[in-house]
Amino acid sequence: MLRDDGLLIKKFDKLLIANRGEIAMRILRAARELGIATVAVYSDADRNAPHVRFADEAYHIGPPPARESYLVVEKLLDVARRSGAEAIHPGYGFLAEREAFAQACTDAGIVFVGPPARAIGIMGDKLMARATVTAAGVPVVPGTTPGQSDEEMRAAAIGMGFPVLVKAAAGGGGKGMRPVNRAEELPDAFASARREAKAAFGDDTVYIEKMITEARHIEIQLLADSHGNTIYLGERECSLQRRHQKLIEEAPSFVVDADLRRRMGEVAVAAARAVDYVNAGTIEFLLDRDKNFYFLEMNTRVQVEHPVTELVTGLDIVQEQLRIARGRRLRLRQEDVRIKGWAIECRINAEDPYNNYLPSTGTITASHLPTGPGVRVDTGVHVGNEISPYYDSMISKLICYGETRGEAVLRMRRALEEYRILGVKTNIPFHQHMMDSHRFLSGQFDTKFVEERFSMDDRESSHALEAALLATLAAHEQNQRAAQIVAPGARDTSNWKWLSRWERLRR
Amino acid sequence: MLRDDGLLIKKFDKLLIANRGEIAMRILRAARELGIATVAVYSDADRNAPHVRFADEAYHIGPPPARESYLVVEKLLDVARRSGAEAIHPGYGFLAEREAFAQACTDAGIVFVGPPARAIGIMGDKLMARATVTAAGVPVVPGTTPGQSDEEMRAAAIGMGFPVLVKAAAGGGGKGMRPVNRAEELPDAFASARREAKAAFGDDTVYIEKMITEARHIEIQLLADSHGNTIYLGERECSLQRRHQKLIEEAPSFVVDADLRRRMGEVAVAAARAVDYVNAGTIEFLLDRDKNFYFLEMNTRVQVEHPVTELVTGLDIVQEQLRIARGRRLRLRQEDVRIKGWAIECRINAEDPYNNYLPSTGTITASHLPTGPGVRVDTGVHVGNEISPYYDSMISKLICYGETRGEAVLRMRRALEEYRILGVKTNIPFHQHMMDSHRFLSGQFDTKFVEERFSMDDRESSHALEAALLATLAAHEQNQRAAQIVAPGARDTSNWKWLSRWERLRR
Amino acid sequence: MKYIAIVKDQEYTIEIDPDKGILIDDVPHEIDFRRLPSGGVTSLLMNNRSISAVIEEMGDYWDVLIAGELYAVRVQDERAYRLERMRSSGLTVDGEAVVTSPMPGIIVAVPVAVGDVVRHGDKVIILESMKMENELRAPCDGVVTHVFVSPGGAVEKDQPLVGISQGGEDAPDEDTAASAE
Amino acid sequence: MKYIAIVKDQEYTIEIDPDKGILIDDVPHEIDFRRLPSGGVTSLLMNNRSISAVIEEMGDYWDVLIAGELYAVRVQDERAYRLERMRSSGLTVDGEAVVTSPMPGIIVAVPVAVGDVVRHGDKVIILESMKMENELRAPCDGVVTHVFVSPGGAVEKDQPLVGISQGGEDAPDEDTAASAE
Repeated sequence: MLRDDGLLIKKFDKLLIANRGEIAMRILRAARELGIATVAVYSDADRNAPHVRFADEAYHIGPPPARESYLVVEKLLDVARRSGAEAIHPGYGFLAEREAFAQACTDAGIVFVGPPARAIGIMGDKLMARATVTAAGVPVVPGTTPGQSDEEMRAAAIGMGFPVLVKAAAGGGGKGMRPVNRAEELPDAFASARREAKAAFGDDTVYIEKMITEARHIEIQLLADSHGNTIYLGERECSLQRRHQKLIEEAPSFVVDADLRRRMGEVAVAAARAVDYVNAGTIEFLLDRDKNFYFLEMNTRVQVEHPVTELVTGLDIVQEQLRIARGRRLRLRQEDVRIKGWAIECRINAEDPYNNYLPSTGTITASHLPTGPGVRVDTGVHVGNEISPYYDSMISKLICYGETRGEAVLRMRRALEEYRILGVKTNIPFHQHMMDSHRFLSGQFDTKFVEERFSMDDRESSHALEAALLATLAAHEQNQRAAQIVAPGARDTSNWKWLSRWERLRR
Repeated sequence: MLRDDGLLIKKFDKLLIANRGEIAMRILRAARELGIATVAVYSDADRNAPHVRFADEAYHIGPPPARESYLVVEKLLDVARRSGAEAIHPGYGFLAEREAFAQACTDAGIVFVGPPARAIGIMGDKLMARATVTAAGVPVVPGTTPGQSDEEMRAAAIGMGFPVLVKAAAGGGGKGMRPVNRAEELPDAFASARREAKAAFGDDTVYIEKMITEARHIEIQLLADSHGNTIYLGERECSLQRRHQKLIEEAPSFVVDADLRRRMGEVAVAAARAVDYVNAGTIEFLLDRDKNFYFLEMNTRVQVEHPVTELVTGLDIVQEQLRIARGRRLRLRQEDVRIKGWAIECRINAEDPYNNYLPSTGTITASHLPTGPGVRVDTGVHVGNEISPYYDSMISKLICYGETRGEAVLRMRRALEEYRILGVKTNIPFHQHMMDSHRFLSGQFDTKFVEERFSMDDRESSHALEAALLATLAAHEQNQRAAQIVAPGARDTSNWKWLSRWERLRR
Repeated sequence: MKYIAIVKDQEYTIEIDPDKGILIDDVPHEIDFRRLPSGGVTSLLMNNRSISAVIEEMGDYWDVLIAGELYAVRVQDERAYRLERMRSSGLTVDGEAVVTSPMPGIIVAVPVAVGDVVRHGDKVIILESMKMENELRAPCDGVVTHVFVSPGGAVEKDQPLVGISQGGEDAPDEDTAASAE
Repeated sequence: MKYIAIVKDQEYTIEIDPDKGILIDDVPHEIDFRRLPSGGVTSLLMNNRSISAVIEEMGDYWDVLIAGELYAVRVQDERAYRLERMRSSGLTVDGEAVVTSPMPGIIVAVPVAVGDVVRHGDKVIILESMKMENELRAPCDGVVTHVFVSPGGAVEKDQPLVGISQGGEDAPDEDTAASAE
């Protein structure tokens, strides 16, 4: 069925996944569980990646840089044609929020697993999105309207009072966003935001928004089918960010009660309806100290942090996306949605929390995932895979469920301890330190907490002695082995014998 | 607090886990999540096992045979004393249902994480258990009473009509149990059941029970605190067994509706109350075609299959065990228990489903666990660990959750495909074949289904061609490498170059 | 290079040639094969179909694990294959099948004796291991020629337990065997 | 054999002796150390305390991962350790700290020039990699002596970017440095 707004809805049995990493794995699993055949694509950097091995078919689409592979619309449509894929799931990032790509799919007769191109277009332009949802009665953060000059924006900023944010109209994920505390800082902020926006989105339009201080980032997950039904699946608390990159998300939020959840949910549904939204989407809000909430933006795709909502609702959001794209009606009505328990997600990134969170590249030489009750790991990286500079630094998502928030935190601590990755530095110690932090445990944090009031410096290294001993034993073992090559007769000093001697001594 | 029935209840901060394998890991994780320090024990065969590495402390308790290590009460109490552990969790198997062990713990001032010794004693003797629960109004399968001669049992069997079961009074897990179809088979059945019972439990008392045909094995999970509160957490469907070993369990059951669940639950609570039960326990029932149910036995410990109940109730049963042993009240009342979604567990055993399910021993050389949404793996075996003849053949438990039974099955199929174990043969193909079976999908099975109406012979080997090709490529690679040792000059024929030549050809 | 790969009674002829590429039963295929650095994991793209497998050498055959199923594959180059066929053609008549212990354990019972006629699938040994009694069955029709163990004895993995003379297609019938007792 | 192990500025003397056993800072410990066959996983029992770690050799140091924390440990035998201490005692005054690229990427900006006085923690390079701008900071107080790169340039991992002369305890003050421009 081709709708008036250009969205093609029809049953399909073969799906192309236009992405890589953990989200490609996530979609592959959902498709497999629905009995849908899968087609993966890969750049030269990803030939050995799990998503290639896990798919039913895999096609090479070019060199490592995304703009020569994962971002090339023609290549993806060509693979769809060659493989017979009838639908494309874009995941997040890459082409997920490109209006032109969604339209190109429709034009090629391929189901785009996502909203109508028009909805992407409106919500992708922050200024147009503000205007549209405002008209639907959704509260927005005070800010400037499109097409204003630097001087006009400066005047507006002074009018609304500092601090303000310079934001890219096409932005997302914190890119092209700059906080500004004084009027004098505006020119620099305009320049750097435009540079980043141009590089990231090919569009350097910026605007100004009032900065809400001590704000929490709360978002509402939506599902909308093609039959006019839109429901909300409760909120996610995503305030723990660094440089506008979310690090830890949870559901529900410590500060959202049933009444606020309902009000935010209904406003979110109204915002989605304003663009005739279909499929999964998320409305991001800022929540201030007084529990006022403001529309920030809509993400017209699946979110990285969707699993926390899955764990507390029992739903599978990616399967829902595929069902919706196939034209199915939602099975749930709003009153059937129940939030049960608590879920927390830690994004495991290849970066060094002890050294300014610098990204860490390299080959994963060991990876042992935590398992057992209440633990879920979504990963797209296995042993032998490389964390390269071409793509983002996320290795996996560790998600824990508990009956209560406290139990989810304790389980996360346990799982972080169990998780072992070698080959790159990871931010696991950051997450461990956060799980130990009183502010986090008591739910007292806002979007500035990580950057302004959280430090790794006070983290104690409790196992330095053991580390010293282990390295020494390993070095000694190596020495012994080397010595034996020189003197092959001295067999009885071999490592294992030497160890069993200690065993004999201590028994 | 020392209760009248000999059960010691008090808060403890250090726990000894008197077990190994996946259940030791399960208990270690629960204890860690509650902030309780952990002490592991290990035989010579288990020095490298995960439970040793995962515990805070680990103590050696002897050679591999369980009767010289995991079953030696004095050694365990000695480790508790040396380590300062204030409580012992027995897991399942080994000492879990030994009345004398529970009593010895209490006598040593150590909390036994389980029921009072007296309850173990009564329920552990099948004949006494039958008498006790019958007095409490619980329906039981017709059978003989204690102390009857072979001749009396023979007469009783003829009276109740064949088929009957010869069962060991001290039995469990199908050991010492023999189905008998004709009176002439009785002497052999008595002899072999006694031999097995003697070897397994040191007690060769047997009795006879009417065999309920076309029966399902349905069990009710109970939690009872030390304050007199007992609740049921719904049922588990455990009919898929082979030689009385459960292979696949699910919650809820296809054939149990809300009314039957409530009736079975209430009867189960009555059975537990009849022995003043405390802690987690399970009442096993046979359910016949007409939905009549009969008490089979009570397992006075945590069950292998407890995770399926955890997934549909959101509770952590092992944490509840520890909380109860520490004297806490149950947080839930019966009306708070809600069953949501569906969970299935497949026991992954080291055995060959294509060769009469013969156990397979060896060292695990590769293990890649399935992950992602709705998948849980409880395992106590890692790469490098040995599946030895000393202990049972279970490698892990794979548990999948879905909104519906169908979704849980599809997810299980996906997870079984993802799961890769090498070094021993596993029954994964058995589970895959079951997940594909129409009888299983439509819920039409009883306790005889696996043995009598399920065959691996009709399973298609869909990837024979690919297997042939892969083995040939690997063999060729090896040949090429060997050839290079002879002729070190021929560098350009190296494996990877040779492969990239194909890549060039095909691009 | 030409190989014969045998898996579950199915034979494939696989040719790996620097010029012609890879041919399976004379049909060319686009193949991209990668070994990953962990535990024998490989990735095969075959005309863009993706197969993920774990491969392990097991002496004279290869274990290949694909989507949960384990395939035991024998690979021989063409010459070795022809040689073996020639050799084995003379062996079937008086070959002896030996039932070996699949794991360490204790012999519980030996329900057969030398001279017994057995049918494919008959119990020949009951072995206790991993806390379970396991029945080992005759791999073919034939006559028991050797019983190497007795009840109560401990056995190692791969230890011979019972020998059975294979009747081939001309299995001795019950009467003949009975008269031999 | 006596070793010196250094981790996070802490030194441990560890003696491994066939007769005396293992002594850490002269205190004997009961040690049972095992390597498992997968990916550097080890198990240490130290007076029955259980430590699970992954160990990997990184050239001149060892990475040891325990309970989520990564420890970089330098291990030297006693003789090598004494030798290095003697050698390094003459090096501190005119040593140059070189800021290298921690990963491949593109230089976005170089906010310092040769001759600039920098303080520990000042931004010296902005590098784009993994779709993020990353700030590289001065590892010490000092004066910029070299700038090896310019904005827009691509750099490899470990490529030198900026050299800083370390002032040691006598860092040049702002005035001196300013007059040098």
